[in-house]
Amino acid sequence: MMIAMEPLPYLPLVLALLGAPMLRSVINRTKAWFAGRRGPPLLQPYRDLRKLLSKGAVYSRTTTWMFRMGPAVGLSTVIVAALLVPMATIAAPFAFVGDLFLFGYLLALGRLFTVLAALDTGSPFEGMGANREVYFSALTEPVLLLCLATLARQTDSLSLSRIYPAVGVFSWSDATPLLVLVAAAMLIVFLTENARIPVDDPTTHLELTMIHEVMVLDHGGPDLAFIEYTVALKLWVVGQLIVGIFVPATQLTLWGAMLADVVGLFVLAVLVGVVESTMARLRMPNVPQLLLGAGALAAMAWLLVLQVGS
Amino acid sequence: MILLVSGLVVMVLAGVAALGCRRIPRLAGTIAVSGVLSGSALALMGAFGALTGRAPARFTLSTAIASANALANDSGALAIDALGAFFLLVVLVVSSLAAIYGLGYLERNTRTGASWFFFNVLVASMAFVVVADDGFLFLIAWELAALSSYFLVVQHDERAEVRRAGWVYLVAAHVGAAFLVVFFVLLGQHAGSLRLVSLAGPLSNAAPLHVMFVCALIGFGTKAGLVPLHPWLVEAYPVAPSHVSAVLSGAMSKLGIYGLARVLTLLDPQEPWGWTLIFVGSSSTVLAILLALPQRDLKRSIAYSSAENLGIVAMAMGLGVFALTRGNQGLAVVALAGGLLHVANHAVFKTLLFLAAGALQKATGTLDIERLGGLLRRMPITGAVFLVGALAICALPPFNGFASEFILLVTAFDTAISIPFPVDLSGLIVVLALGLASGLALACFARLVGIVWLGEPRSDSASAACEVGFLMQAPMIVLAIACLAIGLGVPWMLSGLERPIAVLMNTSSDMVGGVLKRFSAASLRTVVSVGAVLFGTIVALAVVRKLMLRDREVSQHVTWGCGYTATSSRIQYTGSSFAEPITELFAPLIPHESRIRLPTGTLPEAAELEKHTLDPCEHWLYAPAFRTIRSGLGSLRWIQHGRIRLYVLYIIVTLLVLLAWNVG
Amino acid sequence: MNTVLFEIVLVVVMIADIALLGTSRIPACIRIVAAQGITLGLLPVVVDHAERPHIIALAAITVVLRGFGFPWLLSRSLRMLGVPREIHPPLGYAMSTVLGVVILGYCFWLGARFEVTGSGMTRLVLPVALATILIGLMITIVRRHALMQVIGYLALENGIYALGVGLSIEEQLIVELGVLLDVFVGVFVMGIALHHLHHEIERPDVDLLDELKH
Amino acid sequence: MLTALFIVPLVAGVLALVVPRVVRRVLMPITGLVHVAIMVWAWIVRPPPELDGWIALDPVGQIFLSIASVLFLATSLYAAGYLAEEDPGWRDDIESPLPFINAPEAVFASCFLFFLASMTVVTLAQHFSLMWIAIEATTLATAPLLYFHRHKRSLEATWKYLVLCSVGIALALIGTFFIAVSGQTAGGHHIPLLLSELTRTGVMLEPTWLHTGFVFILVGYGTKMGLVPLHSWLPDAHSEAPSPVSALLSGALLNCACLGIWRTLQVYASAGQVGAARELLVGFGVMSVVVAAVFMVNQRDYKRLLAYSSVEHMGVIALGMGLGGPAAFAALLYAIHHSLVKSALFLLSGNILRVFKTKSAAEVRGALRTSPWTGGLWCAGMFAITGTPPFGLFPAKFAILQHAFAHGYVVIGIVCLLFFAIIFIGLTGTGLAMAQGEPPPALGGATRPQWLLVLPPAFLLTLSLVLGSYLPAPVHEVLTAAGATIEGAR
Repeated sequence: MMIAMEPLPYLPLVLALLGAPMLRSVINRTKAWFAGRRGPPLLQPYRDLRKLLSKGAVYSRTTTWMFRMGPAVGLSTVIVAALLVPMATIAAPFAFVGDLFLFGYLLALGRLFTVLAALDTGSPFEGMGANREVYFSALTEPVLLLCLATLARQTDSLSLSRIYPAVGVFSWSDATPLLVLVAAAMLIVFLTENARIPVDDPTTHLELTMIHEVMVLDHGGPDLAFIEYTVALKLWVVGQLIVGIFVPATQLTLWGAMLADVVGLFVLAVLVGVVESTMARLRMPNVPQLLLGAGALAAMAWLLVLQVGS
Repeated sequence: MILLVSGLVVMVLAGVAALGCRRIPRLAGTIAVSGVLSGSALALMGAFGALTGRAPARFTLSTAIASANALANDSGALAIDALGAFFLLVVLVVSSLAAIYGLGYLERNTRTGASWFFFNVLVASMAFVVVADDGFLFLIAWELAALSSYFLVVQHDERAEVRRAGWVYLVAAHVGAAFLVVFFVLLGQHAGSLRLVSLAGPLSNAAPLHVMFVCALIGFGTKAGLVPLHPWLVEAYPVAPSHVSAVLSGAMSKLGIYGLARVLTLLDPQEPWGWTLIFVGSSSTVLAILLALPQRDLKRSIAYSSAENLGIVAMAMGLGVFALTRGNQGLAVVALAGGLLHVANHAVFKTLLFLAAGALQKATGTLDIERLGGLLRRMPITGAVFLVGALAICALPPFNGFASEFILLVTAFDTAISIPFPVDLSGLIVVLALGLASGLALACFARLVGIVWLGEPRSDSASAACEVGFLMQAPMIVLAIACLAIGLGVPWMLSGLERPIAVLMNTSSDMVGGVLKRFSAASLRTVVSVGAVLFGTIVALAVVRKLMLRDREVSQHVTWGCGYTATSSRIQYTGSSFAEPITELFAPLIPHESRIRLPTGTLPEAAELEKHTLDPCEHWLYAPAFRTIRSGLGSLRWIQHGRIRLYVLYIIVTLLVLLAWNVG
Repeated sequence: MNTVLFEIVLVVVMIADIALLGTSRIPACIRIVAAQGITLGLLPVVVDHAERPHIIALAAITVVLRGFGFPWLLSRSLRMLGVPREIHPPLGYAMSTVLGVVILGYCFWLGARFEVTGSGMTRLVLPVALATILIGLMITIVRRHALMQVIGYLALENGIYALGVGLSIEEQLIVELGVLLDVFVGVFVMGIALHHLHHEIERPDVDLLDELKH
Repeated sequence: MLTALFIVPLVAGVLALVVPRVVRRVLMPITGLVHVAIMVWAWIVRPPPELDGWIALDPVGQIFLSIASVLFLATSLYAAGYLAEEDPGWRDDIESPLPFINAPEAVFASCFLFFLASMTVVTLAQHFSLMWIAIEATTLATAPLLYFHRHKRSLEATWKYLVLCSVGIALALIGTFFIAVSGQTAGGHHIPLLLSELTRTGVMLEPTWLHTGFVFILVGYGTKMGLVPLHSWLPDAHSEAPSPVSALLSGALLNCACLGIWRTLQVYASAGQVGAARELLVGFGVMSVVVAAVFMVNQRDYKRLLAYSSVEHMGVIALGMGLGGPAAFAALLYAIHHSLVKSALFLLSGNILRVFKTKSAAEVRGALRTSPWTGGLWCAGMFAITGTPPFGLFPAKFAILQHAFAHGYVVIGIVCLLFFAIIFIGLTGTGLAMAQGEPPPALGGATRPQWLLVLPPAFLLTLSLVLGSYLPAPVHEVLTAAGATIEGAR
């Protein structure tokens, strides 16, 4: 498999770049609906981004180039990661054996730079956030790999662009329990990666209880815009990995499948909103338990795959 | 081959010369380093042929050693093939760079003559290990390397912890060598000769293959620092001068892998070995990085991560063994390629990290991360290269660490998919171990970079630090560039590994080359282009950001403290608290001793909590074992009670028993 | 050779062994060893018909040394040391005697395993000589007095002498010379050491010499 | 000319009693030099037997003679320096409150020379009785040497040495008798106790007598050699003797006793009965290694540490002899290197004792700083004695282990390796700590080396290093020939 040269494979990227902030609006609207409020307008995230991008910046005297690099690297990694994820039956622009690992490690790279930027400020709160971030992600990474390994084994393939269309084929007839387990585990990974309840609460106001938000306390202006956009894009990209499991892409037409994918993403956003409205954030010491639970689900899925295979 | 040998001789002679002019430290250093450099150049020229594929060369030293060892029939022979040449390259490149660095590092030391002498002997003997064709010579070179490095480790023997560390190292090296002695004895007995390189073929199944393998694994694994054989390493690496730590970790630990690789060519791989390697490798990987996390000593933390990386190599070899025993040659090629590539990568980034840590130590006088901080401002170059090293060791794209871990992950997935139960489980184990380890490595190095280089200085010595000299910078910069270059040039690197792997698998290099080429085409080339795209995106975004901020107001302020403005450096998050939650989660695996003094009374005094993480293997395995041996031996001490009458009784009883046994 | 005389000599030696084990007073022990020595001095004459003059000469020297020389030396040392008897022997006299008998039994058992051909040997030589040797050694073990150690050693030498003469080894001269040298070294050097010991420890008890251990 | 080998030191020994002090101190090294010269000459011309064949130079004897000769030269040089440093009058003892005085220097010098004479005879003797007498004479010559420092501990050591070695030597005499009898019973005619005769007619020897003789000789000479459990005197004597004497005792005297057993083994081998003897030697060897290890871990006295190490090495030599074949060759090689290294270490321990005034290893720190030469050589010696390459004990040890495994003594090989490791830990743990660290402040800075006290051990260690990597062909030949003597061809 090689690098795609025709325009079609880049379409999902364009969709992602354009539609990602909308996911956050959907989540916010859902939560507002549960709270009985009307919520911000759907285009509010775009407005926020524009506003931030047009501002100047204030930097801490403690910080170095590391702090300034953080948001740019974080955004780049998610954009490049988006280039690896297929949509519907469209293979990703970069599709090759093992691209799923590159996907995971790209997210890790972005995370490291966010963490380092946070530590660069010397602030105790940001240090704490950084600490929690690396702690929880150390536990999610093997879960994500295990989930993908299960799918890979099931589809005998080592590329996201092959796995996902194939998942659509066999999916729900012969491997329902397996897919449910994988999807559940991946949902937890998704929530953790994107710093959502029950792992993290993006809307809290108490620094001591934050993870992601506290890390970016000192950023402002275009840097903060990059970060906000990164968050949105990450929701979209990682969300696709879950939605892809449910969309039987090969049974639909190309455009139908694309549509289903996008709709699926918004359903996922609504689901996130529902979860955030009905659940409380876990206590920090309980988070690892949740993640290990996800690991257990993934392991079960793996064992099922083995059972089938042998 | 003559070139190679003369290169090594030059090295040793330069060492002797350095010892001779020890009264003029600067001259001694210059002589020794130029000896290492010119010797390495000569030796690599000699080895070049082997790496590029001409027939293995042989060279017989002399019959002198042959006669010292009564039985080995071809003692004293040196030979080099592609596998040896690969390791020779790693050893000599690392050592040369470390030597240049050492020249700057030891600048103000006075007692450098002996230090340089041992350094040169160490480098030469490591090279001898790799080119020894005769097991006996191998052992001699092996022990010589251990011995010379011991003297380097204890260079600052006025400190008690250095003496202790050195001794632990010595004991570990000796015990490891004892297992190798058993291995070679059995090899000699069953193969009829001690040839390592120019052997006739793998040993038949009549030999006690499993016993031999276990002996070799323990012996070589000790040098590599695989868990549970690692405790010496975390003692010795930190206390050694940093250029020596770099050589120990970057070059010497690889000799353990070299040994294991040789063993796989000498003995027919068996499936249980795959399990052993996977098990040892995965537990090394996870446990070592877990232990690296809470360390306060920067070099100790890096040392633990050395054990982690060698564990990764062991897992790669384990997968290779599985693929070989199942006859899946293609998979074996890729697994071993991943392993060898990781050997080279680890040599590059671990050397880099140790050198940078040494620069830090020289600039600040401490390695305690709780006393460092804010150094990126003060030592921009060293900080940047340390960051590169950290990125590489966390296996983040597009650096070299990612390349090898990527290959390994693909192999593991492939194993899990294509090889039937129960071997496919091994693939899963590798995936899980690598996943967990890379997450933990990220945490570990985020902590090291963040606490040491970023934020505000935590002590006066840290705030007074300034950048080190060019002699120390240059090798680090070279290594940092190598991290990126290997990461982006992986497909071409792999084609260089073709012949070493062919030797390792005892097959033709065409087959290996074909497999590697297909693998490169299927994924590695694309990985590289993604890396390039990533690089481009980052640059583009940075430029965009710069352009946007160009005409706007950019101001400086103190860090936002949530309203608290009187911040000081003491308020920062500490390294210990950064590590605490994770170590707490894995508490059953990590023993610790804590001392707590709670506030009591109406006017409580200051409360105190002290917590030390201990090494589980040391704490639960070696310490009790040594205690048992010690007390067991101690309980026999009454034998020598000082009573002469009973001494006579010993003689009589011996006599009577022997008479009765002999005559009756 | 006169077998009856030969055996009588051996029996006397044997009795002396047991007596040595059962005696507490050191002067008496000295006398017993002396008597044993004199008896043994007769052995070459009994065995060899006294045809060769140097044998007679050696026998005479043996008698003089073992019967009178060494006992005199030992008595002198004893006077110097000043403690004429064994105090608290590690093994009581009764038990020592029993032990002596056990050793004799062992030696007879052992002796029976050897094929005795050659000239001039009775079946008694080997067991009795061995028993004397072992009992001499036993005395160094079950007695604490420094002088008793020397006496034990002397008994050991008596046993060796008996063995050497009784087995009538070809190079008889060597045997005699060897045994003499041995006994000389033992008694003289030990005597000198005893002399120094007297200055270093308060009583001649070898168990006080236990500073060097482990 | 062979006779001169022991006449020269004998005469010199007598002379030492009468000449003035200055001459006496020079006399010892000169005698050593002459002795080495004759020894080298003997390597070149291979002199014929003398005194009716009672004295001859065969390969085994030649090896042990060379060891003794070289060691004597080194230790006599050292002794000259040592005596010059010794305080002649009453002085305070380091371990007890009582003061002590040295024995007269004349006695020391002449006994030292007599010691060489007697050892030379041991190595040359072809007749069992002569060899026995010579070994006895070594005891006689060494007892006054042990009691050079006249304090209670050295007296105790001397007493134990005397009693135990006398018992041992007496047992060896009995063994010699038994061997004589075994030759006597063979068809009515006597086989003389000459080695050549006995090995020629070995098959005619009566087995029961021979076996018993061997047991007695093994226990007897084994006591002198220091095999466990007969070794009890050895740590005391070696640690309490003056350092040059310890060096010679450990390096040369133990070998002489070993030679006694070797000779008997030769007879045994020619009788084709060597099997049982081998088992005994292997057993003693392993026991020695094990028990020595017990005392080398946590040993507080560094001279005792070295002494126990001698017990261990004698055990290894016994093991090698017991295994036979190439292991016998290795055992001889091992004996050579052990002698060189151990003597060097004892000499160095004398230097350390002189500087630090204590035998407690825990109180010695920073020898590398107070006396760099002694400290450096001490470290090198520690590694040499534990069989670390490139020193010569390593190949020998390797070969012995190789044969232990090859001959099915797998368990024994493993036990040995385990205890070698324990010994390594005990020895280096104590020994290296003495060289490293900061010296006690009372000692002040580095002192200028006293060359007479540093060069001899340096020479011995260098010799071991050189022989470890390069064994000249003639030596190899002689070693091979010597190793073959206990092969038991028939």
